[in-house]
Amino acid sequence: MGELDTAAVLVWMHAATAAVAAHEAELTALDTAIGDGDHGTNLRRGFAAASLAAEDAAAAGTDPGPFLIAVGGALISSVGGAAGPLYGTVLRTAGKALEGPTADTAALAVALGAGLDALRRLGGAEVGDKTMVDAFAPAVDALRAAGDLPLAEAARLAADAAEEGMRSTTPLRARKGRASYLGDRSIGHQDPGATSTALVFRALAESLTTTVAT
Amino acid sequence: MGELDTAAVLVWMHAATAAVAAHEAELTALDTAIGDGDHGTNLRRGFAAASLAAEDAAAAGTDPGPFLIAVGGALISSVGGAAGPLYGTVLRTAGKALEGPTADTAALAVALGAGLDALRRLGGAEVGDKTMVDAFAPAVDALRAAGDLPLAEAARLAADAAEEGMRSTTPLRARKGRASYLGDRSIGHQDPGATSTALVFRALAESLTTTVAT
Amino acid sequence: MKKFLNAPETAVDDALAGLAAAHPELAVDRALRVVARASGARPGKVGLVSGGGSGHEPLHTGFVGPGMLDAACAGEIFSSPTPDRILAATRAAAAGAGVVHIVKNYTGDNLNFDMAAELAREEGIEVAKVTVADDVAVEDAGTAGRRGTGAALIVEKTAGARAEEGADLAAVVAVARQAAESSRSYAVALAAGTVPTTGRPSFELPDGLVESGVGIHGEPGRARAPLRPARDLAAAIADAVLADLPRRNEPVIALVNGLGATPLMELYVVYGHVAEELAHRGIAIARNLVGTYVTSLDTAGVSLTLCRADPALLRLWDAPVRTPALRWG
Amino acid sequence: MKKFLNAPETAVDDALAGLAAAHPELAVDRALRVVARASGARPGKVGLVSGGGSGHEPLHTGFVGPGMLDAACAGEIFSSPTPDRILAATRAAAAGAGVVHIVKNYTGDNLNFDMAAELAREEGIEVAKVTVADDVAVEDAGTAGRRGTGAALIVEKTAGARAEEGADLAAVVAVARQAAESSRSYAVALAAGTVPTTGRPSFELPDGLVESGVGIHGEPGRARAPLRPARDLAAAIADAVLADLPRRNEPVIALVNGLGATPLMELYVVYGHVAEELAHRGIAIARNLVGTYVTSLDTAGVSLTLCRADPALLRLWDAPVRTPALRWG
Ligand SMILES: Nc1ncnc2c1ncn2[C@@H]1O[C@H](COP(=O)(O)OP(=O)(O)O)[C@@H](O)[C@H]1O
Ligand SMILES: Nc1ncnc2c1ncn2[C@@H]1O[C@H](COP(=O)(O)OP(=O)(O)O)[C@@H](O)[C@H]1O
Ligand SMILES: [Mg+2]
Ligand SMILES: [Mg+2]
Ligand SMILES: [Mg+2]
Ligand SMILES: [Mg+2]
Repeated sequence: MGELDTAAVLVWMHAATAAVAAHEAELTALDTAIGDGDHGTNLRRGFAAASLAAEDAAAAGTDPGPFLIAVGGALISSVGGAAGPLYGTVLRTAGKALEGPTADTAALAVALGAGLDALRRLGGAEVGDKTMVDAFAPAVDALRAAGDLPLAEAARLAADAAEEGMRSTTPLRARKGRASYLGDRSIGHQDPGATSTALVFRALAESLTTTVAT
Repeated sequence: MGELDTAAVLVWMHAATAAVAAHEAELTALDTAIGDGDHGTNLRRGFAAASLAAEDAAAAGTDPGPFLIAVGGALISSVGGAAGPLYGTVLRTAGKALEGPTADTAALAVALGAGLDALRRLGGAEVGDKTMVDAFAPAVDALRAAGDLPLAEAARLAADAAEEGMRSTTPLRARKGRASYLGDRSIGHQDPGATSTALVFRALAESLTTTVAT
Repeated sequence: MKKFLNAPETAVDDALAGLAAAHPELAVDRALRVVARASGARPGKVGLVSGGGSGHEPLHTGFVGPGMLDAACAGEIFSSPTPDRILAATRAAAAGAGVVHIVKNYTGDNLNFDMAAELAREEGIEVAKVTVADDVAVEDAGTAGRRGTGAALIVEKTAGARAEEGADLAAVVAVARQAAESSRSYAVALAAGTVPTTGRPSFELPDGLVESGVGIHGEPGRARAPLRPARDLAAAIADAVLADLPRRNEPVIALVNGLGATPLMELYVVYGHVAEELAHRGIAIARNLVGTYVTSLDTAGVSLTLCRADPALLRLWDAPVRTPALRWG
Repeated sequence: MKKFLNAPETAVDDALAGLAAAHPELAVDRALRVVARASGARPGKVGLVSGGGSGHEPLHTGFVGPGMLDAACAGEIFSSPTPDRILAATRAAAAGAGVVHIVKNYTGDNLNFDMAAELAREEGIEVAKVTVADDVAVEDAGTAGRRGTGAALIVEKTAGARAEEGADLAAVVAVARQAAESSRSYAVALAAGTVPTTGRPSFELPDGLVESGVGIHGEPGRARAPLRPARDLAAAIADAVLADLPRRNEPVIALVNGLGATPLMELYVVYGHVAEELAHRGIAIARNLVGTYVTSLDTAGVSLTLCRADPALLRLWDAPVRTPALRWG
């Protein structure tokens, strides 16, 4: 049963960066429909900076906890908009909850659970408000439920749950973030932040398949 | 051999007003191509005002000379742009050259010849510069050459000459007026002012056919 | 897309370079995208800082100068600047008497400004936040709340004047809050602007339709409506603003504002009808401003902001101001 | 066509109504379309009058006020006003010391202003004419001559300041001529504006092309060229202006001007590159103005005007001005 070490987190961050860059146009198109058309650009820029911070942290032999804190900080100081502080705070809070050189499924569930709590506190959004919380919360639930499964498998379940949560945003009426300005006209569009959250969880699952021996 | 009296000039002005209004879009389209797209609007507005002034003058029993002076003044104070002062000055000058209650072909040729001279002085344009002079000058020449023909027939020849002059502007490179800004790009477009001048001469010819007994 | 830019990615930096070249009275930190007064912070004066996504020029960078902001911070187009940059602007404005953050109410702006305020406080700078939330086109309950738009100008102008005359932090905040709470706005667009990185208009608006209740980030509006004569549009806009304007017996400051690509001729047409409309309802316009101040890239559109103003606020509105985009007195 | 108007025919009048409502310091004669200072002509001061077709706002009506024009006269869109109206503006500006007509060089404007001057002289008003002909995009020999564009602002500002300080007619004319003769302009457009009565853009410009050397009446330009980065366009524009700018060893006043639908962000991008370009050539920019001042309806475009300015002209440029569209000092 593999554990998440700094090398694995680095691969995850690179995978997330690549995924966000590959889906930049799609994220921006979703944000153009119900927001201001910058989510893809914001995240591509932010994850590129976060990747650099991640490499520095990895090179310095940092443990996963402080590593995520550094990466979260890089996101905060390079994304801008709503997504920067939200994603950055999630990773910083998760990092603070991680101790030691590795984390198993249960530890990751606890850390990302803490991140989710911080996200909900900071943004005030709950499940059903058509935000990244709609993808994040089910993913954390899945991780928690998979507490004794191997990490890679648990991450796959989490990614599946995040994607399902992402798709669940389409029929919703937005109550938080920029899409809330549209009222009923936000219905029928998938939330960009939930979409990028699903990408990040899928990146975790895929990176673990390659990096974590089972 | 008919002569031009005040009633006939009034019919001419109404005919010119109608012709300009009917061709407003065409005149404006020509002016859009090589000018600023207002020649049709300018002339429709101006001739509408000139028609009112003409009715007043006719009602007051004014002779053709002072009648044309009044109409020219109305054009000057209602057209704006280049065409207003030019057309207005032509009519005012022509009016000053007309004496008595009627004018025959020769008298009209003299009057419009004086108008043409004033037009050339005021605008500085000569034949070939791609302006209304290109239609006006041949029309006056035709009137002069027809000095002993009946007025209606002479006017038809003048209108034919004006239209030929109008068409002759197409291959020219503009040297005066707004079209001159285009340099070589003015080539291939018919001059709007020459076009409206041809309309005014055709209106004269057609109004004389109906009003002047031969 | 056709714009006078070098590349979508360099638009903000290139515009700041031009601003710096044109205005030696401003200190432009091009790395941090912070614009401050070149004269520095005046010791003992309350500092005023605003900022937000770019694409709204002259807001906020064009409002830095005596009588208005001390520093402004420019984010990417339509994206709030990050906390470190807002912190830098806050430092530039801090002169011992505290700093006011004037924040347009968007999730991103709130979060980034709040984080910056936290960092500034850790450095011993007292920071107070005033939120601008004037756009009546959006709901105000259980959501992100009303958007901040044109009222930012009125808040920055009046609070800036109060700070300039030496008032303390609480007094400056009080004026800023009064102006913010007394202001409401509504905007309509004839054509959406184009975010350079996407290269296409934020929304497509068929001929003959207007987008009613648009935001300043290309957010689509409340509804699409047929294009009507300016008189009717102005009346509808005034209706929308007035429906939610505080009902005090005070005259208003009226701002008729172009969204970026609307000629002044049209803005004056709209202003004329707004003035008629308010006259019919017995509301006096004590001051007006007609022009292009709070924009949304090259959006063809117009917004109306009304602010109920007592004599104190009017006095501050009239006070001298010397900035690139607003100067009088 | 989408505009905030009631009808194409009422656009000019409705905009003047809005101007009148917004600016009680102006006396707007809506029948004659003459805008004058409400305070009336100051006895003994030389009067400054300009005007021309509408669609160039804020030029000229927005430049009426202390330190600039005494009266402006608005024609139909893109059509010079008629002599009787120019005469009315001339009367409004006449205060015993003569009146200067500042006329942009177009056949129609020249003819109508000349006729008005003639009528004014018959009434005993001394009238001098200063022609503004700054647009280097057009030939200057054997034709209608160079068009008058952005330099009108500089002429009106400097001559207005000279008149305000009590100079006599000859001295005001001398300043106006100096400013006019020292100025050159060039404009490029990304998209043509739409004359309301025609309802369609004055010319169609395919994607990826700019119209180089456009006028301010939707006149097509010298040539079509591929859209290039702002840096290259700015260099080409500066080249065009400098090729014909008087070669005196004086710094310049630089005006980077939007043609009506160009956002300020883009104007600053262009200004930054113009400033670089002039620095490379060792030409100092003593003063600058970046904004939307001399427009062509909703044309997306930019013009550059450079004016060689000696210390005397710079002093007049700096002098206080209080008009709707230009105020400082
Ligand atoms: N209050 C909030 N809580 C949680 N997520 C939010 C909140 N507001 C916005 N978001 C998320 O942020 C996404 C938009 O991010 P982005 O486009 O980068 O920021 P901005 O809205 O500032 O342009 C939304 O799709 C949504 O998922
Ligand atoms: N100097 C001139 N002499 C004679 N005719 C001229 C001159 N300048 C312009 N015109 C005529 O005026 C016409 C344009 O008139 P109009 O569009 O009403 O005025 P503007 O050019 O002021 O918009 C041209 O087509 C041309 O025939
Ligand atoms: Mg966004
Ligand atoms: Mg014309
Ligand atoms: Mg954004
Ligand atoms: Mg014209």
